[in-house]
Amino acid sequence: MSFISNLINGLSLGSMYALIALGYTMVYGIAKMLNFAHGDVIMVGAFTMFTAAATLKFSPAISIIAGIIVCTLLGVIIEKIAYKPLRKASPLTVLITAIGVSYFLQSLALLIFGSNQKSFPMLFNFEPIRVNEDLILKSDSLMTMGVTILIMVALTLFINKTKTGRAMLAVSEDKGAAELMGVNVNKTISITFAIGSSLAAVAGLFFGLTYGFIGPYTGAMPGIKAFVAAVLGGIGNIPGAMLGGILLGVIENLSKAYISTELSDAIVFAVLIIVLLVKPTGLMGKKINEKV
Amino acid sequence: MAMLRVENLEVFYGVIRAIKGVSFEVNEGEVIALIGANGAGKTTILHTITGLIQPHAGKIEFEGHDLVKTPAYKIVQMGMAHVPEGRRIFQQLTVLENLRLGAFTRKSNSEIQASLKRVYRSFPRLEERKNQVAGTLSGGEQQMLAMGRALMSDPKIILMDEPSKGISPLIVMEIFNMIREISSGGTTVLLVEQNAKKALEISNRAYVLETGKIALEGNAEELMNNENVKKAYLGE
Amino acid sequence: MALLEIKNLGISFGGLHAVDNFNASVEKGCLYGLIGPNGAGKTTVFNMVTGVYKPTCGTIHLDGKNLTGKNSIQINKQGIARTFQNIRLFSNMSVLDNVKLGLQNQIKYSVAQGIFHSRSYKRKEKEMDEKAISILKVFGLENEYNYLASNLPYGKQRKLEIARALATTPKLLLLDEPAAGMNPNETGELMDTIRFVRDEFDMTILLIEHDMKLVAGICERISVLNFGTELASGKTEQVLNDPRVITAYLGE
Amino acid sequence: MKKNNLNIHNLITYGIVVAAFLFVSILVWTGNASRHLQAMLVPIGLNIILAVSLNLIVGFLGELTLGHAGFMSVGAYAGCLFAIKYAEILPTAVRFPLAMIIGGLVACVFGIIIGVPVLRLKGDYLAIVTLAFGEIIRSIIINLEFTGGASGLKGTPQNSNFYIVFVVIMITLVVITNLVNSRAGRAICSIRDNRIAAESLGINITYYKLLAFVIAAFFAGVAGVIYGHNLSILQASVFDYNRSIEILVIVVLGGMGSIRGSVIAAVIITALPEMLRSLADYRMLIYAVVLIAMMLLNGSQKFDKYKGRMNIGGLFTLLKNKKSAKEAG
Amino acid sequence: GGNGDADKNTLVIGGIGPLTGDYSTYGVSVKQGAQIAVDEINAAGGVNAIKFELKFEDDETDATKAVNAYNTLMDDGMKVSLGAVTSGACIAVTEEAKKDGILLLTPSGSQKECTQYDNCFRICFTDPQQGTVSADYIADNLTAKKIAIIYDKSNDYSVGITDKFVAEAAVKGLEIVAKQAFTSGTSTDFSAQLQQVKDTGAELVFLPIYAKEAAFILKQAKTAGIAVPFFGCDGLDGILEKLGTDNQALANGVMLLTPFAADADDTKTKNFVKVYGEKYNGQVPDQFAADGYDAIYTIKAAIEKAGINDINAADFNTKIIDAMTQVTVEGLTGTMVWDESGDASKDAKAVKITDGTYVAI
Ligand SMILES: Nc1ncnc2c1ncn2[C@@H]1O[C@H](COP(=O)(O)OP(=O)(O)OP(=O)(O)O)[C@@H](O)[C@H]1O
Ligand SMILES: Nc1ncnc2c1ncn2[C@@H]1O[C@H](COP(=O)(O)OP(=O)(O)OP(=O)(O)O)[C@@H](O)[C@H]1O
Ligand SMILES: [Mg+2]
Ligand SMILES: [Mg+2]
Repeated sequence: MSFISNLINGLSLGSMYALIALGYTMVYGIAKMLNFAHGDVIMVGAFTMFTAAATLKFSPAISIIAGIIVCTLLGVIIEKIAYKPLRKASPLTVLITAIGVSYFLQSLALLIFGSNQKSFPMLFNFEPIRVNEDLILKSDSLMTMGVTILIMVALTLFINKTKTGRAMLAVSEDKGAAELMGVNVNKTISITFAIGSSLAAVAGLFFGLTYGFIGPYTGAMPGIKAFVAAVLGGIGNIPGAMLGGILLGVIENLSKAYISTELSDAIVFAVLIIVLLVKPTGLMGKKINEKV
Repeated sequence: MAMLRVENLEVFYGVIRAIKGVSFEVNEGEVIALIGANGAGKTTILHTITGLIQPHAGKIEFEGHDLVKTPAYKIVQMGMAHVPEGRRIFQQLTVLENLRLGAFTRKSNSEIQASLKRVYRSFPRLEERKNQVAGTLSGGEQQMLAMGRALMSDPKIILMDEPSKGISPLIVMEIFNMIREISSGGTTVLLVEQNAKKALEISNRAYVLETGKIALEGNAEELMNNENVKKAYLGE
Repeated sequence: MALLEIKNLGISFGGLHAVDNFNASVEKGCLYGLIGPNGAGKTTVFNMVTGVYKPTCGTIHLDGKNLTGKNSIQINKQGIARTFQNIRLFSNMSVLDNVKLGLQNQIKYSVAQGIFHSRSYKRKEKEMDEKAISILKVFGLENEYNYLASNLPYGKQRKLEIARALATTPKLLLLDEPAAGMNPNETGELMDTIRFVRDEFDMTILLIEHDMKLVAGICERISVLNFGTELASGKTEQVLNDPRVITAYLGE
Repeated sequence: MKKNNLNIHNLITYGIVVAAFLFVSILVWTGNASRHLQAMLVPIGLNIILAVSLNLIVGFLGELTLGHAGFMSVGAYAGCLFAIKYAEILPTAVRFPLAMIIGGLVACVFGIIIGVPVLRLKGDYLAIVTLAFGEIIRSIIINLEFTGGASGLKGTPQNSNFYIVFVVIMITLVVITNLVNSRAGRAICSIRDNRIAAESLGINITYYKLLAFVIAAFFAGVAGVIYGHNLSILQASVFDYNRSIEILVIVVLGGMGSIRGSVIAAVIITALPEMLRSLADYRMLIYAVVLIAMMLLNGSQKFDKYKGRMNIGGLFTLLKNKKSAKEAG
Repeated sequence: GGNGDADKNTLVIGGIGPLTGDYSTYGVSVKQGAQIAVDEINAAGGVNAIKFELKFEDDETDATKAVNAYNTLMDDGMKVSLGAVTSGACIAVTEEAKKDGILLLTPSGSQKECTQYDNCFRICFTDPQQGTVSADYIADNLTAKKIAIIYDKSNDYSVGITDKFVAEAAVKGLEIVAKQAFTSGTSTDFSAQLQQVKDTGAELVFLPIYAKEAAFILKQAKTAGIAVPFFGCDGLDGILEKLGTDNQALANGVMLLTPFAADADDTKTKNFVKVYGEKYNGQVPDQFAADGYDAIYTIKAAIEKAGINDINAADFNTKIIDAMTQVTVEGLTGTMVWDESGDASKDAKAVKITDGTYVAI
């Protein structure tokens, strides 16, 4: 019974990682940049909803919408100011800029909200479902899982079936050639960031609901974990992000339960390394043959 | 009035002045060849016309619209297609996906299907390989794909950068036939070629580019008989 | 016995038989052409000979040594150098350094000697410089030795790639479409250079080319590939006049 | 002629470091250096060593790693444990250099271990694996008894000072610049530029990749030992991925493949947050803004004209390009 | 240089701690608590005509940056150092303070080495003290015998207490049924640890951790249906504030052994909590804030004891350091006296949280 509980706990942690990894991998896959600030956009989303609901006393629905709008705008603005001028620069320059943006958002949140964590308002009230004495299903985790699957399907359909989606695929490979096809590259990348950031807002919501507390550095660790999850699944690959996130959560929880809580981080990272040594482009990543 | 007009174009790469005041015109329905040695600046001119590079000075007009400040994707929407140097096909997408992207600016599905049929007719190899990942096509196949993709947008004018490069003789003939066909179908062609002989054979007029400047211009026949051209570009 | 002996060579990519049962033997000192329609498998043959791809079947022998299944590095050390269909230079390095990289396994000193700039470092570097310049001279690139490779015009980049390959002192040189993108004049020059290299360095050269003027002008023997299989091979004029080759490849 | 240029280029780099060293020394001797400045000298020096060595991997080999702090930490622990053990037995003049060598060598061993996946992985996949290695190392150090665990390792003699750091910086500079300008360095750069072409020339990719990792790890390890000898406590928490990122920031800011750039950027990035102390609460915010601005100046085409002024490495390429443009006519 | 201030007989007290980063709440609390004390003392005319000035620098919990901060403060004329808020940074700073011979009085550096030199003192408990006292208290006063521990393996404070607790528990016959670790900064999900607590049938969970993570644990414990009591040390103080008004019920029944409780009845605490809330828009001070506050009053007491009235006097350092072992300070965190070791001896109060208030037990 306790194994099942541990597994379920792992799945709920994993679906949180997966939810974050989806936005991460989306931006990576299309804009070909590691958006290190993604985690911090999650934090901004959570704080926006917090401010709207707890301070300004808006209704939950409005607070959530506000969070999504703020994050979407933020994503687009960050892209315009910090990343767009660097289209032709080396990927590392963009990576460092993203880190700079991450520091910026954290410092700003620290200035505005202070260092103390805030209790996230319960925008919905979830009661855990008690199957029996030992087995408790957390309804917020079930929600997270459901929403994550929904988003994954929607994203996959969007990218493969819509015109904008096809434009994204073209942009992800060769911006110049995409432009020659009549694709508005800047707009496409903006849309990518808008979608990625609105997903971050959703992740912020579920993070807040599940764990209850948010602070200026809330996004940093989930950001890294999502990065790991995205890579594990094959970075840029949307179902891969889902798989990577879930696996990461399950492995993390099971190794805490059955091996060692002290070394669980090390175990998770070791699994990642082993997977990548066997499959160098992640579990679902396409192997790209370089034609000589 | 000329369909495409380039006036006093100046292009720099950093401090290097690659195009030094080039002017030329392309009239509707013409096939214009732009020939010149390696590094003369042919590719640079095409890139500047389709907006991938910003010129330092000069004017580019297409059907009366100024192209200099127009973003590349809008230029495509105006009806200009570009078969770029090095092909720039989408390596990780399939042949069919590449062709679909070629028709990105078009709305009507039936018209797109018709274009697709036409492209397949011209390049049967592409139909055979329609589900192959484009990056693994052979060099020649990739070139065909690049041309097919450009045709998918049903352009008014098509800019081609060395379409015969790396193509086997039989297909080279086919490609030049294709260009003729495209032209007779009413599409204007601006053709950049190393294969000057073939290019001059099918074009109305031509410009000879030398280190960023127009050295010679005239109608194709004249140029073909020009002693300098013969020596420098026809290898006679 | 021939310098390069290819027997029954074949490879498939997920069901596609890119090359099937290909045979060729290239005599020492020969200028050998490999032609065929696009996608026939010519570059793939090069890739198997140089160890980039592992053949699914068949054998490759150089000078009697079996090279089948060896990797690129080992094969280069056995004496095969190549150029690529799409130029692969070390674009952020100088022209001189590109050639010196070709000399990497010819003139050696240890890492420690390099770090401490020992005497032998200085001597060997000087030797490398001189050797590299002498090779660059063959291609008329000696004045550009200090340029970044990417700043060279296209034609010179092609030449530099050949120079770099030559620097590894191969027994066999493989050239993949060396004249692609060149105008007739430049092609003419290139033909002279290739002949010169063959004579001066006593080199065996196998080349892929679509420019029939070049093929007819310099190749002594050729093989024609079509759909991965051999269509014809033999003396150049014979093959080029073979009606099968004309319908499948040359046209007219 | 080319060799001369190269030598002059290197000599200028050495000259800048020596001049800066002399300048600071004079300030210190004449009592004009604030304590804050003096305290910052060792950390700045350490970042120079770390950045120059990381540049070998990132700038010259062209691989992205986020685990440089991991090398630093194993070096630090190995060297400091040695130093603590022999604190009473060996005199400082013997013990400290020996500790540095031991730290460097232990880091080398880890360089090989981490180098192995490098042979299979590329780009961001490699980045995450090196990050993972760094975190694993840290996690293990925290859980070990003899490393002092979470409370940290105490009792390392505080032997580091500005002069020793200067000597190590000079050694690092000479070794890395000489290496880069030698046969091995050329091979390393060729892998970055075109791996397939390098293979076709018979260049042993595996060997040179590992070589770059091992040499970079060695200096990171040495830097770790100096770090451990600079403070009375060594805590694993300082070697997290943020530290690796800080070094990467320096390398990128200084210009990938520019050693002089790394040196100057190390000074800027280490000193900047300290300089901003007077801004109190706004310090990290301003730091972030400055970092973003520097990267934009560095990488945006809009600022191409001014690039040389921001990116130290870039300044020299710019000048070189100008010169070769002139030569080309 | 801030030497101008020194001329005016203003004592520059330098504080160092994390003001940014994951641990910033601790640095900020100490800074704010100490500032209130400084303001109060100055408002009352100072001590022996000496005014206080608090300068506080960020160290991001990094020892190197703490040393840099220390030297910045020395450049600014610091005469007394509050060491650093976190132990690792504080230990690095003790070396510098030793060289300078100035008084170092850390509010919250709890590792043993934070007071390793004669000029170094502390306000808070040491880790070993707390571990032992906690085990004793549980064994002597509570019925629970099967104990689970959830601790922060990356935090020296938490590891230090845990080690001593485990040792003392063995002596006292308590059974440690689960010892579960996490890493602060990277952990928000404690479901695995709590599942373990549940599976082992523990009767009490010992939480030698800080309130920030404890808030997460309490929230998740409720979802997981864990109903056993939680017991913490001084780090747990501030838990009510961390939980926020929505979640205060979660803390019901939590016991902690702390020298400071913001809900205490004495006028001193009440006054402090009031002023703190007014000055820092409604925040409730935690134990770190109280430690900061007490540190400043301890310095005041030492100055008074030593009879110093000129901070520029040559023997300022020796006099104030000597005075430290002679003063008795009635602080927010208890009545403190110091011996040669530099550790404060004071009593811990055991309190239980009931309906959002601390009740002494
Ligand atoms: N991105 C670039 N940066 C710097 N210089 C460049 C760049 N692209 C081209 N050049 C230079 O500009 C000049 C013109 O190049 P361009 O590619 O337009 O020539 P081309 O006529 O198309 O030659 P080819 O026949 O080789 O394709 C050349 O001297 C080339 O070296
Ligand atoms: N890595 C690969 N994966 C899948 N198919 C491949 C791969 N490499 C080559 N092919 C296929 O093998 C066939 C032969 O390709 P190859 O590049 O050898 O042709 P080629 O004769 O050199 O043609 P060209 O003259 O156009 O360069 C082509 O159909 C190509 O699509
Ligand atoms: Mg061109
Ligand atoms: Mg080929």
